Amino acid sequence: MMKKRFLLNVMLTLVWAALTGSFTYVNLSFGFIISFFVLWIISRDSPDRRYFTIAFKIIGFFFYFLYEMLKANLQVAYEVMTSNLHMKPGFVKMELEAQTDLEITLLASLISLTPGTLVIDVSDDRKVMYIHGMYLEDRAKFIQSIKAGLEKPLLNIMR
Amino acid sequence: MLLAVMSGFILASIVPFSGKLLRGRWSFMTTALPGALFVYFLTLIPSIANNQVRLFSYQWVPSMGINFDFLVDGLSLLFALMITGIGTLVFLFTSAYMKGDAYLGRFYGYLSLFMGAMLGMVLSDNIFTLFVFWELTSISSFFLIGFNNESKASRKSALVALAITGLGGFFLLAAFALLGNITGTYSIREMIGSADILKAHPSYLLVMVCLFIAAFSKSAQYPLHFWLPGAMKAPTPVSTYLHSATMVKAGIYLLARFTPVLGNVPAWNHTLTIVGGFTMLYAAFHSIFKKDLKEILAYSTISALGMLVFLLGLGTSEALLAMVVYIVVHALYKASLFLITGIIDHETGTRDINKLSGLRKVMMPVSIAGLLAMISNSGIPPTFGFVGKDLIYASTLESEILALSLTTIAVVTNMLLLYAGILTGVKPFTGVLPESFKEVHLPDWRMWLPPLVLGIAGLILGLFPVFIEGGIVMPALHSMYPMAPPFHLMLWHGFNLILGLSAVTILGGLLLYFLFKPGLRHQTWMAKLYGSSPEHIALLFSRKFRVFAAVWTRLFQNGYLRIYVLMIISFLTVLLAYKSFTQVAFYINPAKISPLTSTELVVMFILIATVLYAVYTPSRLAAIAAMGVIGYCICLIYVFYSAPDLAMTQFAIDTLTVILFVLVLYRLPKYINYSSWLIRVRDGLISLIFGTLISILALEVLYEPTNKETTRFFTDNAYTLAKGKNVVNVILVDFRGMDTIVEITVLTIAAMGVFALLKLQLNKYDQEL
Amino acid sequence: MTINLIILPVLFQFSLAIILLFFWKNILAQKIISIAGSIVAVIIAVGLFSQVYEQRIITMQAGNWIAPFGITFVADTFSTTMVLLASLSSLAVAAFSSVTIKKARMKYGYFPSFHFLIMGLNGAFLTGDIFNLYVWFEVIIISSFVFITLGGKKAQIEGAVKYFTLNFLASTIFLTAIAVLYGLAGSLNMADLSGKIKIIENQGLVQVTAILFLIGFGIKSAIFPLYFWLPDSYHTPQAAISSIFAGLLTKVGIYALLRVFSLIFIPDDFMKSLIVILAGLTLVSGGLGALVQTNMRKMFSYMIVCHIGYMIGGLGMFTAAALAGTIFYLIHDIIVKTNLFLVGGVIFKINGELNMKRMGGIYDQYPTLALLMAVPLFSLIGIPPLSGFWPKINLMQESFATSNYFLLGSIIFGSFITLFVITRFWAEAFWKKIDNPVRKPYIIYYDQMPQSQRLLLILPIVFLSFISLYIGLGAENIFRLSNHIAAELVDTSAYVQAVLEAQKPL
Amino acid sequence: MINILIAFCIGIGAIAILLASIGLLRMPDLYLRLSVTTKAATLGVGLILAGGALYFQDVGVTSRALAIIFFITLTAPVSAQLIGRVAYLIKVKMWKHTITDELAGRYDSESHALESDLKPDEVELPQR
Amino acid sequence: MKLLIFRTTTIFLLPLLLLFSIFLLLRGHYLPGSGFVGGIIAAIAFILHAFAFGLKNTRKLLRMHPLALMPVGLALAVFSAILPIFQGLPVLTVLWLDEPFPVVGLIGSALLFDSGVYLVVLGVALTIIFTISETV
Amino acid sequence: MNLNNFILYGILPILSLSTIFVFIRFLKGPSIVDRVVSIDLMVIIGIGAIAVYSILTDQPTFLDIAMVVALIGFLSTVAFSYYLEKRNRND
Amino acid sequence: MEIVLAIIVGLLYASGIYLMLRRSLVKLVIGLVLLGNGVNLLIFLLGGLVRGKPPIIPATESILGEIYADPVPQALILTAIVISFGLQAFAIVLIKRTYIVVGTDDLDEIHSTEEEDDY
Ligand code: NA
Ligand code: NA
Repeated sequence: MMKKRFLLNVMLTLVWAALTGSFTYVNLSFGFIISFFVLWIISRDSPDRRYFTIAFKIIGFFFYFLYEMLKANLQVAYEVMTSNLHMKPGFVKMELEAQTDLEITLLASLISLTPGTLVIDVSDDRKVMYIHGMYLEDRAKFIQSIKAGLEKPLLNIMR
Repeated sequence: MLLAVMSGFILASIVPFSGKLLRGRWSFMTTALPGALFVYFLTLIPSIANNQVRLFSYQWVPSMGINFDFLVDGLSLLFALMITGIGTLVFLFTSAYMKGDAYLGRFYGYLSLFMGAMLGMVLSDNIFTLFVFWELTSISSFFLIGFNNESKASRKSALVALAITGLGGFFLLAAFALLGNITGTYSIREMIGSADILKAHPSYLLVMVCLFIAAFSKSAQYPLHFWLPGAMKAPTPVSTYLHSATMVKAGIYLLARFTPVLGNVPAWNHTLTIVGGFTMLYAAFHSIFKKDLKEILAYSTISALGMLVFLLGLGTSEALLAMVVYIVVHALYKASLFLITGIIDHETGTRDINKLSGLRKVMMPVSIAGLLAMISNSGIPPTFGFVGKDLIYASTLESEILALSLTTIAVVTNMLLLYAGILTGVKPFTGVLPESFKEVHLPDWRMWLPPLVLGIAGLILGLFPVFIEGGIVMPALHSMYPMAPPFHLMLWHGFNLILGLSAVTILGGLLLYFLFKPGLRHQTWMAKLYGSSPEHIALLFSRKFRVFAAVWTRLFQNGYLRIYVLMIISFLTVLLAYKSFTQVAFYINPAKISPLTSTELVVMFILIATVLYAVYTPSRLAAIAAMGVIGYCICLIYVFYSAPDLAMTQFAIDTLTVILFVLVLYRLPKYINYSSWLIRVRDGLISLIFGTLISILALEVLYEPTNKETTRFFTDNAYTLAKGKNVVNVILVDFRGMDTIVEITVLTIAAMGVFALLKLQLNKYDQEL
Repeated sequence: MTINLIILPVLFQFSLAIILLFFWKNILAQKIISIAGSIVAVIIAVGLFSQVYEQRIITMQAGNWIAPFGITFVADTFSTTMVLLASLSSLAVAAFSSVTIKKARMKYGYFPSFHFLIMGLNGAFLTGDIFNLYVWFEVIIISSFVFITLGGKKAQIEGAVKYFTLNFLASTIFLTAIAVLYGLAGSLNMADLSGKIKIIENQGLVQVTAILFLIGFGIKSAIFPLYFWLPDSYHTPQAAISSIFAGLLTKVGIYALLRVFSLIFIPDDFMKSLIVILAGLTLVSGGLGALVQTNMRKMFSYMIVCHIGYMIGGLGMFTAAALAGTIFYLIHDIIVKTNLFLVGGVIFKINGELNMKRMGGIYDQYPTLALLMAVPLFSLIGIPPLSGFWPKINLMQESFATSNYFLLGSIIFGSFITLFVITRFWAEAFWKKIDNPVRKPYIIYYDQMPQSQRLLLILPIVFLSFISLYIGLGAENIFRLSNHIAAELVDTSAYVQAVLEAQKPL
Repeated sequence: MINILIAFCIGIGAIAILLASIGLLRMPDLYLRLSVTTKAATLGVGLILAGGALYFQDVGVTSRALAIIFFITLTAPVSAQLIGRVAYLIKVKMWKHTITDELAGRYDSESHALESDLKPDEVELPQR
Repeated sequence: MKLLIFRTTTIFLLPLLLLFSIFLLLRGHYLPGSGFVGGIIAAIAFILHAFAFGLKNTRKLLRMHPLALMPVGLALAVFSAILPIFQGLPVLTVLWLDEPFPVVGLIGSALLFDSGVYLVVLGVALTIIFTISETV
Repeated sequence: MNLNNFILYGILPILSLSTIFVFIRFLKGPSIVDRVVSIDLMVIIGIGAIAVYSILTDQPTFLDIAMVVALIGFLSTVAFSYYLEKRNRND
Repeated sequence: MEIVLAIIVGLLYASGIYLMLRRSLVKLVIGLVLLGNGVNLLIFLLGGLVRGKPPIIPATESILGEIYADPVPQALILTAIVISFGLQAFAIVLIKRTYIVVGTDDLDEIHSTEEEDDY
């Protein structure tokens, strides 16, 4: 259902572009958004509305992640510019809820992209992930922030 | 005439392949060729006697001016007759002497080759054609001396002989090259016309020396004589033909031939007189101490050759006449003696003078031939030898300077030669026949006839010298000395000083023979003398020279790659520095210096620092990482200066190279600094100087105005004609597509090479073919 | 089509190589294609040669771009002669390879590399563009790297490291020279450069560039203090490979030197005397090196170095006659050196030995074969009237005329050493008899080979021997050719004109 | 107006990069350097590229800029992980104030296989 | 390397890189890029795959020995070089189709040539790297 | 202050400074991994610099190079880590 | 600028040669790589440096304007880069092979080009 809707969306976008006769970025994006809304409106009664929610979720997650990243960046910037003494680095183990290759990979990338954390490896049975963190005063809180801040929203989108 | 000369070569190329046909009973058939040639040359006598000169010209390499210009004059006819005449006898002799030899065909081949070459040499008027034949005589001599190739001594002698005569050959070539250059002609006849120019030329001495070295090496003059005794390792027919009668006279021929061109100059005459005189005395002296028949003959031959050179050196009409006569005399008796030696050796199996005696009882005709040869050798009347000796004394006595000493030398030499003649021609036949030789019998007539013929010829010519006087001797004299006064060869001049000298010679010689028997004491004495002999010195020199060669070779070729690189770079640096400092003024063009942004500056700084880091880092992996950085910086430089394609390619290749390096680094051993600091400083200095020169060169070239015509063409036509907008790419695939197609070929080959290098591992027992 | 005839020797070899690549593991097909192709290549080369020799210089503008801008191919007498010689030697070597090269090596690209190499040679001879020449040089060296390492034995690898490094260095210097040349004159077309170089004001810089070219090509042609790679590596690969190296690789360096120093840089007095001195030292060093070797192949390698001196000497004197001598020697040397190493291969097949002290008996065992092998050996010495003799006349005369007595002496010395070394070799390998020779189990000896294989082993030698006999006995034709080429080198106006004015785009 | 936006993007980007470099220089051990640098730089480059896209305002350029950002965000974490892991494997020194190392002993020294050290029943299977 | 994250990323990167390489090949005549760089990028794509999944799997993916790519590429380049001979033009003269092609633009034998370059470079780079890693 | 000057005197110096810092880390090491990280960062800064240059010179073409660099730059990192994991300890 | 680049070129040559004079095979090959880079930069430098004007004809024009970087040296360098890549790849593999066969990285230990019976 999701794929079908997505294809339909793309087709409508192309139709839009053909109608307007312009294949610029702006026009294509605009066409995509319009057809998305059209689709949303016509399928409000449909039982499966995941396609639409997911889209909003992705957008939401994207901005959330950007915000998190900026925040972390600032923290790190502060860290870089001052003395290093309040860092408490270490390697911790995090049990994974993510299952598929894609999920794990995306999660790992997100964690790594956030400053101050770095995925070192995933165990061969794919059950735990080893992470290097900069601030491990409170291990549980650290794990929790990742689980809640990154893994949950991600799995939310993926599943 | 060409056929006459070439027939030898033709025969030479047929005989070895004739198989059994000519190897067995029919081998004497080969004699037909020299015989026929002899007759042919005899028919030329009348015209030559009338002072006619016959020239036969055949084109060969006209664009070099090298042709078969065969000139028949007195001198060449004399030699041609000698070559073919004695050749006939030797060929005949060989057919019996070498009967049954598995390689007889080969032997005849070399012999005919030699005959052809010798004929060609004496007949050639063109110096280079002459040289060609000259060298061929050396080579055929080489093969003949080494005929018994399984004997180490044979091989060594052949090598020594060829080394000496070959070296002489190259000097001859040099002399001829010079001659041709100075006179502008390759014809000896024409050179006579430029004789005065030549003699005044600053290079005259050089020409002369080169020519002398050639002639002396061939004609075994001191100190280049020692190859000749060694050459006696060859079968007897060879010794007879090449090493006494003909080839060794090639040097004499050369000197005689060039007498009208280069002779009659004090340096010429004196050198020849001194060398010839010394040689004849030296060799004659040595000959009487030898035990081996052939060795005795070898030294007496050298002595006779010395005599000929000596006479050439005197250079007067009489001396030259004496020389001509003595050539004939010597050819006749020496060939005879050699053949006799051959017979003795063949029948008794020994050549040791102390073991041989009384053979007259079993081989009478041979002993007669021996006697005849001996008396001719000794200059006892009425042989032709007597005529010859008379003339020699006449010419020494008439010498302008040192007449007395020259005559004394001649007399002493002749006494010693007489001694040697008796040793070889008479001694084996006299006395008691030992038990062991009882079974010895007279060989085939084909063997004993030739020496006998030669001996008789000597006798006849002595009695009737007129037979050859007008037809051969005088024309020969005239070709050396055009102004020679008429002269009649006579056996009897009446009682005079010359006759007295002859008598003294004969008596003295006989006296010496009967009174002096070399013993052990003399042997050791001679052995001591050997220490200062040219042979010993040459051997010593060649050994030292080989050491020098080894040292020299090691010096440059020491196996250390870095030394090679060092030498090449140093050489290049020196040349570049010399040229740059002497011919190039240093300028920097300020107009061409562009400003820098901070990033560029930083990139370049990093580049420099990384290069230094790569040089000094002790870690191999770090060096490779540094290489990555260097490549990346260069990529950025390409970006800064508008070369996007370059930047892309550089980066892509850089990445690949790093991957490659990293993959290959497994299991390599530790990366240590092996060199001492001194070596590193040396290398560093040279590298820095080289790098600095390149920098300076780059700046200099930058200063020069550049012609942008080609570039303009490309940028103007890239789109309009080649339909592309990326000019670099258009150049690569269109304007200069050839480069690219070749470049991908290079890549392909490299990949193939890598594949083969790593995958193909042969082991030694990989038997398949 | 006639225009493209110029490039045919290149394209044909190229196509051969590509076809051979498709038959990567099929050895029989490779052998047949290679030999048959080489025969065709000879025909092509003869065709091109006769076209040029009888008529005039032919040019082709690759890509149809007018002359100084695109890449020009020029077939003048010199280049077509070289192409012809390369095709003749390569035919012989191809046949010889088909018997002597081990199957394993053939399965790893022997024949493709071979034809790539010949293609590179032909390209280098025919191109009229200096950078393109560089590229062809790279084809040559990379395929020679493949050859020299093929099989990867210890000695081979050790030799290869040196061979590789010094050749790489040479290429780098060559490329540096091109960079400077382009910076100075802004052109890559050699005919065009010929004119442009002359009008450069700063001739000092031009001469500095000339030095770079001299060293770059000098390394490749193995002249005096630059030849080290050669004796350390040429004896390591197989006979067939060594022979193609010996016959052609150093000669392409000589070719390039002759081209560049006649067309672009006219040697000044300093350069002339420098080259002449180097030539003399090359003769001496090569000769001395050969003298002390007992290994047949090493001795032959030093002979190569030694004889380079003759050719370089002619270049150094730079007179028409001296250049003719150089060209004649070049022609002779290509055929004879190729043959020499083939002969070395057969000698090894007979004896199973490389050290001449341990070989012998060929003269008695195989008299006819010995006679055959005498041809290249004695041609090498320059026994007149065999081929090596003729050019020495020119060279000696000219070294006298130009007062280069050191060179004259070196020529005599080099000739003498060659004479001595080769006859000594003859005495050892051919005359000497070896008692109870030890047979090595891993060698297939000559007498164990089937008749057909022996024939393939001998025919190439027969073929090349006939050519060298022709060069010697038919010296007139070769001299005419050499003089013609020398005249082309001395007066390059015809070349320049043919390149720059001949064609408008089609 | 647009220029200010561009300048802002590039400026922030450059500063992010500067911070990353300072971090690389100053951080006490490799893992910390890795943790702070790659990401900051990614952000910085992303911003600069965004500035470029704004500057040119061209389909081609924008798509290229986006592509580059995409590539970098895709590869940067991967290379960081590879390096971090290998650094751990070859025992690159940790900062002396490192407080915990739960990875210790988990790697098989030969095969470099990494165990989770969880018994099967300890893991609660997530609901599908 | 048995790395889940790396492998997963590689699965995404491989087609991306290949696509990009063809893109570079096609546009070379107008903008930076060429068969050469394209070929290297393609090779790097496969090398990356080999790093992630091991050589065997990459071999399987390729289905042919990279050596075989080289003669094909060379043949393509030579073919485009000798094509003009049949029109009586010198070798390597670029021939153009009359009509422009969508997306790529004008198609000439230069593109054929560049494709040959692409294949050769791909073959070469892969042959070298694969051979080395096999013999490690 | 126009954009060009801002880039020339503001951005480029910052990038240069960053590069120098990174380079110092490259030289200091101490481990080879540090050097690899430095290279990785240099590559990324380089991409930024190229992008800035394309604005400065108004040449979008340069972004193509940045694209190539971004795509394959991390390959050497992969290679190094591959090597470091597998090598024998003899460097 | 040109001066700095000229110095860099000289330095690349010098360090390339210096590394070739060392005893380690790996250093030798690194030297070759540096030398190759040096030549390429030399060609680039001598072709003249122009900033920000790549030799690409703008979409709207059919020929290049007056100031642009010289495309010829660029094309030459491209060819040279590719060729030296081929050579370098071969060299790198040669190191490996040398180590496998000879068992050393020390160049001084491979100066005995001994004979082998495989001719
Ligand atoms: Na391109
Ligand atoms: Na290219």
